[in-house]
Amino acid sequence: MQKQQTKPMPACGKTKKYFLGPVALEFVATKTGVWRSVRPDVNLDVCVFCGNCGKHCPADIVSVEKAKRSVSFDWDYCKGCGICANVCPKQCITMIPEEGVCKL
Amino acid sequence: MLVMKSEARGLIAHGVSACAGCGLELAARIIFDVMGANSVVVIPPGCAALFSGYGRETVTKIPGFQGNLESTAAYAAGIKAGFEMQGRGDVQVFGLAGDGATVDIGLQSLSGALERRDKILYICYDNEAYMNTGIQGSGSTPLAAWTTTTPGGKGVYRKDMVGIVAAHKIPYAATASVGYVDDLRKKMEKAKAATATGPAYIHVHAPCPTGWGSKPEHTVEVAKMAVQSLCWPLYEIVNGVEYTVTVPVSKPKPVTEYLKLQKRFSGAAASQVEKLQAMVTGDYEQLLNR
Amino acid sequence: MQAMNTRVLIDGNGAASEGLRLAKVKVISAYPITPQSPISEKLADFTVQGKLAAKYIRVESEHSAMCCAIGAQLTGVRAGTATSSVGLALMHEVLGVAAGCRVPIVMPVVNRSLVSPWSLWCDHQDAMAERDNGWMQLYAESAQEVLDFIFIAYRTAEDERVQLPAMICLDGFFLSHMSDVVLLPDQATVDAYLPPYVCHNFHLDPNDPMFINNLTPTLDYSEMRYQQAVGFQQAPAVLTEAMSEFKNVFGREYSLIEPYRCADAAAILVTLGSMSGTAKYVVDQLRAQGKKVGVLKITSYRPFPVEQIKQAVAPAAVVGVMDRSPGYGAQVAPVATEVRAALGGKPVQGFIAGLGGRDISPATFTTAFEKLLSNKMTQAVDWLDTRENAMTIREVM
Amino acid sequence: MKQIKLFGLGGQGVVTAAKIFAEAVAIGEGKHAQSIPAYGHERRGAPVYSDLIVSDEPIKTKSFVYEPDYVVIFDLSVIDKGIDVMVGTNANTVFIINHECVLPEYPFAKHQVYYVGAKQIALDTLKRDIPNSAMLGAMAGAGLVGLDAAIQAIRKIFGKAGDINAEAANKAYAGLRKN
Repeated sequence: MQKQQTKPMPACGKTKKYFLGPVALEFVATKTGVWRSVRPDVNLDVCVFCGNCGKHCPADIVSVEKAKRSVSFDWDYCKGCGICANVCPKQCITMIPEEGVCKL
Repeated sequence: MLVMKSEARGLIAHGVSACAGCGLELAARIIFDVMGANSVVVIPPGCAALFSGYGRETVTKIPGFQGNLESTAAYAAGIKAGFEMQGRGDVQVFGLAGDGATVDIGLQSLSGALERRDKILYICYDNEAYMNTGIQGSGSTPLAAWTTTTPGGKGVYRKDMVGIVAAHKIPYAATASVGYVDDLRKKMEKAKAATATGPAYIHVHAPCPTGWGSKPEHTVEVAKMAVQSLCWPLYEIVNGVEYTVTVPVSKPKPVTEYLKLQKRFSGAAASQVEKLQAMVTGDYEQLLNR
Repeated sequence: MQAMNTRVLIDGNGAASEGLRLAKVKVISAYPITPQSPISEKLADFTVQGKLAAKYIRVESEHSAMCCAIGAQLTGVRAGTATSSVGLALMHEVLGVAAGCRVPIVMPVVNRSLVSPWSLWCDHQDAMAERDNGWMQLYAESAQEVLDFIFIAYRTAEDERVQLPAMICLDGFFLSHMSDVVLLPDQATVDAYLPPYVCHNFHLDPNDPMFINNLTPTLDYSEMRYQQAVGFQQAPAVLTEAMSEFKNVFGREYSLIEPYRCADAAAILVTLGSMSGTAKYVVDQLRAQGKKVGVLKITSYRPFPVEQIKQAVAPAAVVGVMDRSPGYGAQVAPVATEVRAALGGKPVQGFIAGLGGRDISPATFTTAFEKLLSNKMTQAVDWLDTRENAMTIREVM
Repeated sequence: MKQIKLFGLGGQGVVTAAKIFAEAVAIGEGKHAQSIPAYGHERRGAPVYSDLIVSDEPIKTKSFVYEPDYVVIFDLSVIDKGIDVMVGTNANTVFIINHECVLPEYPFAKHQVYYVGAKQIALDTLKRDIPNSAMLGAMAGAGLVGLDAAIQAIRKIFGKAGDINAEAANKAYAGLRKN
């Protein structure tokens, strides 16, 4: 039978502290981008950089920079829900199939 | 100390395991943003427990406690008292609970905290059923809506939760919606300020594509339509008496415009829809006259 | 250093309130229930009179009382509450949260029966229903013990080796409302024995964020339950240390069990709580008649002191256990079950008495001792002082 | 060790009297005392009782009193209300009653009985029919506790009303008679 520890053991050289019971001590994002089957595609010719897409993104992964005329998405986390496309006043965002999905 | 294994520009990680198009996730980012880092959140089981995290991992940067379904307000009250007694009354304590955990099982402890004027902010995110356990009907499920426990459509009208809260005459109470995020943000700021004198309550309408049978991309649209069809009027109540409609609707859309965006109403009989229309119209008139 | 005592006449509820006051709880969340209500009232008086610097949260249920206490204590202060009977039962769910999150709350529990039938009076069913919920349980015999056990329990519960919540069980009315002489120590002595609360485990603090009590994977669950079991394994030694230190400071001696005239006893009866006093009184009477009997009072029911019990009852040929709860469907009632398990093959007679406020009178104890001495042991549990017409007390006309 | 049973009606201060008595013995005289109230659905006018044990030694028992050495009756109407005040008594049990005389039909008439019109004393001094402080005076007169200790405890517990209650106790002490 496996020998059970009855005490938290200090690690070699330095004293470590251990909590007992349920607690989360790491801040970690899940790579929800892998859920995506469609992705937003912005027509920058039409875009007025109002930021409405970013304001309504549930994952807060849209970056709109008017000065640089850029709209970017963090593909690690974009779930491809399509809210950005739907709230766009200029309707300049199109949801296009993910290539990976099309290949299947 | 929390080990930061991911980066995020707000207080919530960008990758949260909420469904695509989740109204709660959108609301939560605004809520946490307004509350700021000097806060503690209490979250009961439910969809918001996705923000508590799993095992050693969490997706929130502020300290939090996952309580029990029926006692979010009581945990928050105790936490607030603990800080107050240590001269740290500036720490904001807020609860983030679903409709089931609020209007059903959590009503008693919420009422107690409101009556005692505990200086906490309670936010109910309302997706109108027990979504996390698989779409069972709650006291907040609207008339005629399908859920797994109202398979023929819910036969009775929902609870007027904000009315119940207002009856406690707390400093600030409001309805809000992810369809009107600026309105939500303003109300959050007012609510946070109100906790200097007593409890504040915000009831956020948060569409659930999974449970409502709406398209994920329609979440904001559905939420807006709920407001425009008078199914979810946006207003605030100061001290239980001063009512203000924050998003007035002068030309309401028929409820059918709202219902047709969601599969959960597809089986609703014409008579039920009529009944719903009459109810929401009547309620809105009453609201305007307050 | 010796305590400066004030000799006062207070009841068990009064002693419990004084204990929480002297332990300087910072947040109180209490809900009244017979026979605990005087504790809720007294603590409210203390805060209003300025005798205790605490925030009093007038909660709307026992469930909320425990939730508030857990929340407050997680921020780093001692939180006080107390309950009884169905109130404890209502707390059941969140008692497990306090235990699992290792929040060392110390709570007086005024023992009262459970429903149904409704009864306002004493027995141990309420606490016994919580015996496996991860709380330590100390049973007091007198108002003095109620007070002293609160300090001892805090010392043990908050010890880094233990970190478990504790109930101080006091019998409803027999202790809670019985006025008795209590030596009330001064604050400085209590402070010396019981320093301010230091949280050794996780906590709520915006300066050190962490998320407490989130969903735990199967991979970690057993391990966290094992951690609690280790806390209980270490508790007897820590309790004993706390009691020994208590004797140095306060002069009163306690241990996990208290054998009374057991050394040469032919028959020993195991007891819990206030009944132990009456049992000792009867032992004195029977000893005067030349009958070799003794009483073994269990002070710490959780952790259950197996080895000490074994040693204490070794001299006796027969052992009985007086349970104040029924233990349905089991061979014998809860305390007897565990004493049997502890003693291996030794014959142990289970007795049940004192339910729903029925006094366990000297006559009842005499009957129990006579049965043990006559060696008429039955495998079945023996319901003492129960009317013979038990099955026909509500006749339908 | 002396075991005492107190009988009376709800509202007469029986439980309070037991506490004051215990205070007088335990704190005033430095002995040991325990008061054990029996709680239930008490209502004004319903029979109530309380048990007391006093001793020079620490008291072990935590039970009710079954074989009283003294029975104190705050109101004889408890007998009419079906209370058997003779339960557990023996020939040596002493009675202390709130009445001006001992009538031969009383079940305890053959026992040693101390008696005093505590009701009238209460009405005269307190202007209310609450005989508990007077009965405490009677218990002191019967030798269960010193009068000084009883008066001290009465003043402590009654606070503002200490003077008139002490007066009631003194009157009963002085007026106590024995059959």
